[in-house]
Amino acid sequence: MSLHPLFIELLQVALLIALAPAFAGWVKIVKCRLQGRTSPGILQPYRDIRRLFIKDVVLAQNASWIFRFTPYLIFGVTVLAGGIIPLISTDLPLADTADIIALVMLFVIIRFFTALAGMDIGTAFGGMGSSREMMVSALAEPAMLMAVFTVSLASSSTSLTRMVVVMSQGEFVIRPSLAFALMAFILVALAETGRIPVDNPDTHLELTMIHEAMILEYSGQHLALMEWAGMMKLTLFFALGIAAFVPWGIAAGGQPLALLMGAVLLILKLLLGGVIMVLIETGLAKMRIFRVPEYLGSAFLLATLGMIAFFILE
Amino acid sequence: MTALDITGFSILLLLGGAIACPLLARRERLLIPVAFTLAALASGGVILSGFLTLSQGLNSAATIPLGLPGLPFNVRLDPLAGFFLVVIGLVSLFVSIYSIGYVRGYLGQRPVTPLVAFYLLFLAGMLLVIVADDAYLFLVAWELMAAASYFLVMFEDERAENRRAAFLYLLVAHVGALAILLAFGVMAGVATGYERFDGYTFDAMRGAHLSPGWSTAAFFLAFFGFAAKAGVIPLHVWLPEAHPAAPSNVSALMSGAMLKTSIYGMIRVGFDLLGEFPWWWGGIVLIFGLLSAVLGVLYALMQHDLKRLLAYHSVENIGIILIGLGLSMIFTSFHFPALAALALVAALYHTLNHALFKGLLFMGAGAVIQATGERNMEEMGGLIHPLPWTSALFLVGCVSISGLPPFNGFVSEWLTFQAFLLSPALPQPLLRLLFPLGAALLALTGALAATCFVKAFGVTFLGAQRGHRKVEHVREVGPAMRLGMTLAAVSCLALGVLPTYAVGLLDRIPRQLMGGHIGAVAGRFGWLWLTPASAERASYSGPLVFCVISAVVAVTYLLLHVRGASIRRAPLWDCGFEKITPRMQYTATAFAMPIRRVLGFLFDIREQVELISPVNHPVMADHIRYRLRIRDRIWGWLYAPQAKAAFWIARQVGRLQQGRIQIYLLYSFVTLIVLLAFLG
Amino acid sequence: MTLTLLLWISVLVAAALAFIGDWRYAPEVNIAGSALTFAVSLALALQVYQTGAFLAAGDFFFVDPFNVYLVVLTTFVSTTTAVFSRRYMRVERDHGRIGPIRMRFYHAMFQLFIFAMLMALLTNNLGVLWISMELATLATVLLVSLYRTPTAIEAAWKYFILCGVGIAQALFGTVLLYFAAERVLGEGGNALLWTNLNQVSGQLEPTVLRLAFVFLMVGYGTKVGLVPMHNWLPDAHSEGPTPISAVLSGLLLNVALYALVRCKALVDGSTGTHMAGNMMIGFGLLSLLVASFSMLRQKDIKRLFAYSSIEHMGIATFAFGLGGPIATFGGMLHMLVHSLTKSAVFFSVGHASQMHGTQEMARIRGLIRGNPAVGWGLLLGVMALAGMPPFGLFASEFLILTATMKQMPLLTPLLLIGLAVAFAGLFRRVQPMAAGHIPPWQKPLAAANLPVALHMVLVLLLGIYLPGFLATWFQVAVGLLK
Amino acid sequence: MSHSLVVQLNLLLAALILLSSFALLMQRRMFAILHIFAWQGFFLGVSTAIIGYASGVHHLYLSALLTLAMKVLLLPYILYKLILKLKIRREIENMVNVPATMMIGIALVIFSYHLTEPIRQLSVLMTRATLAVALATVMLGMLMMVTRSHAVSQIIGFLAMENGLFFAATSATYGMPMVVELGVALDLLIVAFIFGIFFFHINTTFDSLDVDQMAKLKETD
Repeated sequence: MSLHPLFIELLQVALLIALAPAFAGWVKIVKCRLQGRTSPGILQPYRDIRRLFIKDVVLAQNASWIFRFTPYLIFGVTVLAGGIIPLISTDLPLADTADIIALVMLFVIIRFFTALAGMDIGTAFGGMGSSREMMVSALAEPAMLMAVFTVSLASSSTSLTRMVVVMSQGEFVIRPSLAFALMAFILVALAETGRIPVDNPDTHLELTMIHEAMILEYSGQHLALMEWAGMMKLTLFFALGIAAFVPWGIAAGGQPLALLMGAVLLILKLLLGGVIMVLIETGLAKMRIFRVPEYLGSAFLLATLGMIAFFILE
Repeated sequence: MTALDITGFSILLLLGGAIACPLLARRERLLIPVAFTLAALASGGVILSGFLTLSQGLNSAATIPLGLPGLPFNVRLDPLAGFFLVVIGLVSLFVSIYSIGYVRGYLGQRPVTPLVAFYLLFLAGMLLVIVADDAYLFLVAWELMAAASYFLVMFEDERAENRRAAFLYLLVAHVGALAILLAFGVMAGVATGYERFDGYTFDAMRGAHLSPGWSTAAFFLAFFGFAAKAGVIPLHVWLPEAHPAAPSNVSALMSGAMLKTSIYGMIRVGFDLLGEFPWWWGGIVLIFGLLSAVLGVLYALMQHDLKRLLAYHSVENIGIILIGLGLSMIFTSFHFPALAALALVAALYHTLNHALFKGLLFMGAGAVIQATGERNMEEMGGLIHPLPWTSALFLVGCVSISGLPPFNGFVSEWLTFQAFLLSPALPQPLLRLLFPLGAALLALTGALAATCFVKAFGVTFLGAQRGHRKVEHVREVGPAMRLGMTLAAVSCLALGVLPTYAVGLLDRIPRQLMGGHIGAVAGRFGWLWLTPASAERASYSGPLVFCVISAVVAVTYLLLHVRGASIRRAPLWDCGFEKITPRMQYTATAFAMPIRRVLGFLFDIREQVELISPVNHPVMADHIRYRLRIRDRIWGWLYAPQAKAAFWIARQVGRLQQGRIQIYLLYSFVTLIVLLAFLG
Repeated sequence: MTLTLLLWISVLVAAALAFIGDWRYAPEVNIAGSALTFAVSLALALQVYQTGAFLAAGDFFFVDPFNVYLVVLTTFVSTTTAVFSRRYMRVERDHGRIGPIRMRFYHAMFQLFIFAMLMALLTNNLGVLWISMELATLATVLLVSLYRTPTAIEAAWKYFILCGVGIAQALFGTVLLYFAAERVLGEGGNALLWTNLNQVSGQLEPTVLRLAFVFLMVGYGTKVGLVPMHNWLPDAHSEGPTPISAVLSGLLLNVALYALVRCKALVDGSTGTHMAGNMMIGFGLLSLLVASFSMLRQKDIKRLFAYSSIEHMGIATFAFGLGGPIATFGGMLHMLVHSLTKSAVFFSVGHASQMHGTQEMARIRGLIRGNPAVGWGLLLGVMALAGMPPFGLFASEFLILTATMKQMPLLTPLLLIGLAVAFAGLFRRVQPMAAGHIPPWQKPLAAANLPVALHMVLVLLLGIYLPGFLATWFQVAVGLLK
Repeated sequence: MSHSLVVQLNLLLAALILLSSFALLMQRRMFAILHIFAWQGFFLGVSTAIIGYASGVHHLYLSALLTLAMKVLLLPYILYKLILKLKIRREIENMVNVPATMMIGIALVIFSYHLTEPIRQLSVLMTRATLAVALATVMLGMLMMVTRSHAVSQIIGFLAMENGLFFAATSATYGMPMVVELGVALDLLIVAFIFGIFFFHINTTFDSLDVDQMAKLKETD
């Protein structure tokens, strides 16, 4: 017997919403371990979110509707993205809603409105955050697209499900192009999700923060939504990487067993991925804002190399 | 009454109106609504006829017994023309409605009759360009359009910089027109060898078979001319001058509609009149497209005059359209009709979209300027509170032009990407390698555009008032202006949410031009999925994106407000910083600083910081003076030298005539002797 | 019959005005005379339209489509100019710039000048053509120096001497032509008749004709204002009274070009080569370029438009030199619309300079606000001159440029440069004059708007609709000149 | 009078005309210039008459008379009067270096000989040889106008050109048709009238007839 696609869809989205904080917590734990601190435990993010939901919203006086609308929009967009990327199965009704390029643009919506919200409350921090965020994204965009493009060459398609199918069903081949693309993707993903070395998620040190600077004035439910959406976004980037580069295990149809299998594998991959990211983060130091272009430039270079490799070697 | 009749009738209506305008010069309060309603009606007719032509794939021609002997005015409507009629019609419809309110703002300041008259004339000119079917009528219409818009740009003629802008604009336009003229000359010459006049009809040119050399000459002459009008870098210099100078409704029309006529010209000449061409033509078009796109958006990012910024974005978007065109030409020359069709549809769709959102943005800018009397963004801020409508509609424009789903800008850019990603099909390995880089540049452009409009919207409408002017006296603009903008915004959203229908219509044009077409709509619920090439290749569903997002937003909102969450207003926290003032906000210049730092080498930047201290010691400085001047390098590289050269030659020529009559006699004497010696 | 009447009218009116030229109603008489000639010329045109080309007064006069349209043009422009000069000269008299005697002289000479040009156009005898050209020059020389200012006298002197010398060279050319003709047609008067010459042009001695054409080219070219024999033109145009500038560049240049074209037809017919044509192409192109670049540095408004006349004459010469049906057609059209436009522009210019009491462009400002008719007239006129559609000059330039593209594509860049620079030169000067605020020194003025309006409407019409009879005439004329 | 004699006479007169135009080119003093010009006119008239007699083209007599009347009597007289009136009797004008002008003049003569060579081949008239002289006279007249900066001498140069033209007409074609001849004469009259007026104006405005000071209208700065 096989589950109805719509049900799978809901299941996946629910899974994402539920697990995202846990994943964030896992990342924190690993990081603490590596830095020799005691961790607050994997459930800490849940507690934070609950606390924020209970609290009232304190709005800055000149905050406009944009500032209030943004959290909901961001949450909505993230959920949609969660419905598109195949996490546990490729048999998703929403999967065809957007191919990988459209998906990238969905993430741009998030950034666009976060930046607007940052400027809405007219502080120096907000403006600074928005300005830097937009620059980083502007430079990250081409690299991202190149990586995506290289991957899509293999399956001659930009639809994610198609990519997954082609890679996991087809016989396994070593693709140097994908290796390059993966490296590029990781670099870009770090930048896009605001991790070290581009941004530091857990600092309020004025001069280094980008993302935090934009959401500085948020509080209560709004902040909760923002944080939650942020965690989901982090998870989704991993999911994207998994779907694009190591899709093995993602179920093709709706058999419960396969789905379960897929879910388990997904969680394992996420845990592993988290560790890798933490290793990178702790290994590197936060770089000056004007070093970022070189960093993203190298990402672009890698992606281009990947593509050239595809045309030359494969 | 056929589509062609409707169009002709609308054009006559506009011309008649233009001629009749002076009659109402005494009663301008009456003239404005009458004239612009007329314009709106005419636009409506044009949209109708264009739509009919496009949807039914009509191809009807007629001749008007005017013009040169043996060369009456030929007009024709085919799907291509129909589409551009729709584009121009839509923009002019919205802008005309908007103008009813906008132009009233000038009453009491200066006579608006010329503005109205030339506005109507301008519209008529653009429409004539589209329906013209022979070189002569085409050029007459083309220059009519240029002349009318020249007077419109010069409307506020007491400002010297406006006059300069208008002059520059007309000069570039005229030189371009001459180039186009020569292009037609080449084609007509081959058609009938200059013994008769009827070689100038487009039919004759279609029939003519040019040698490669001649056709190359023809195409690039035409391309130069049209590019000059479209503002393709490096021929763009007039554009950022002229658009700000013109009244905003006119800039909306110029940027939204007029630039498109040159795209039309390129397609008409390239695909229709010439037909077959080598791939490198497309390559060159593509390169210019990429150049304009990237540089355009970068220059835009450096502006702090709202309308200048928008003007540079027109350069960028024209670039994106050219990218589509170039791709389509390349695919055509390698005989991939389906891929060529995809690229062409992408270009055309972006043409339509740019017309709408750029029209919307310029209308919004006009509203802001009229409300605040200010063009410099550094003086604005916090306008979202007094201008709720305008700001919301402007935001729609920003989102659309930044290419964010589910709005229309995204769809066309996405189609262009798809066209890029289909390059592996090409036989040319080099092209296969280079195309993705082009795609990357396009991505960069998109991201920078988003950046630029975060800046534009954020600095203009968000935060707190920066300048010295008070926000209090700013009032929301009138209903007519709001209606015009709203209609534009709605159509932006509609074209983004339901692209399949539009694309299905556009698909007829490649069918007409190159016989190829894309399987735009596939499978069950076809209208839901936009699938260029094939369903598993790539797909996008505007409706779903829109519905899901809005659904989730609604649900979360409701969930969170079942128990009425109390919202408390409080002063800014700002990390506990106490005395925060509006002057501490990021300005437009500050916002663009990172990009300026990273990509500064592309500009001609003069930046100087001055520490002013009573006891001249930098540490004791009590305030800082900061000067920044950013120039378009291209002016210095291309235009200034030309002007210098011209005046140098003029000086040398002047020496011929130094006043003494004996010398003059000597000239004629020497001329005689020389001629006798060599020819006698 | 009508033809002789035509000539007599202008002579008699000239004679009459010589006596009553300072009478209050002298301007009206002047207008009436010109209008009468215009009416008669229309009758003549009708005759040609019905019966085609014909000889008159024995074979002394020859009327064909080529010259009849120039005749109508001449009489028409002279009429409108007379209308304009009524207002203009009144203002001049009120400013005390000219007295009664000179007024008489002015009116008489105006009509004499018209007569001379009509004679030159209508005569069949190349010798008489030469004489009337000289007469036309002499009639205008003293009009140029009418104001007696040092610069006016200087300009008139240069005009007198340079054109005198030029015309003398033309006479030598005519003598050689006669010499060549005599050997074919035998001794006597009819050896100089263009009709006869044209019939036997094949048998005329090429070597002699080549020699002759050089002289004719330099001679009549001086009067057309071709570079480098053009130096008299800007001076004469800028210093004379504006009505005279209008007719000089509107009509006289045309007549000179007409003479040149007639001779060219003969010479190329005889030599069988394209030597005359090439020579005209060279001179035309040189004039176009030099004139357009000179425009960039002008300060005096009338000088500016004088150079633009040189430029346009250059284009027309170029077109005739190019030959071929479309180019020649374009050349004729160009002569027609240019003289209409240019005279209209000079009317506006005249009023503009009267309003500001100077011809210095830097001091002429805010015309549209000050006097909309004059301002718009100037601006639209300049647009037409710059070759913007829908005005007629665009039609001719369209034909000429496209024809060039086919026949001599390598020359098109030069043409392009010339036209573009001329465009810039005109606009960067005229735009600030038309636009902007009214300067304090500007004086209100009752302008004569009818002529300008009439001309501009005609130019506009010719741009979008070329009447059939005119077209057929041009076609026939093209046939004649082949 | 035998045919050859006529030809020789004609040639002699041609030589004299050429000589006179060279003299005009060299001569500094006003009155002298005037006289030479009158002489040139005289030679021209005589030669015209002779040709008329020899060729039996009788309207040439008339044109000879015209020439004598105008170029020998009328124009010199007018100029004479003007010079007296305007008190420029003593005028000695400075000229660009004379030997050079000389050389150029000779070069021009040779050039015009070379030019008229083909015509001489074609022509059957007994006067064909003199065409070169006629052309040379025209050119020397122009040269004179170029080199002189005095209004009067410029005018005389101009008139000398006219002489050359006239001579060309007679020697190439036994004179133009009568109507043309008359017309030319008429024009010449008007010319005389006009330069008369001009001398007055120039003299009153610039209080000298030196045209060098009439160089205000120019493009150089």
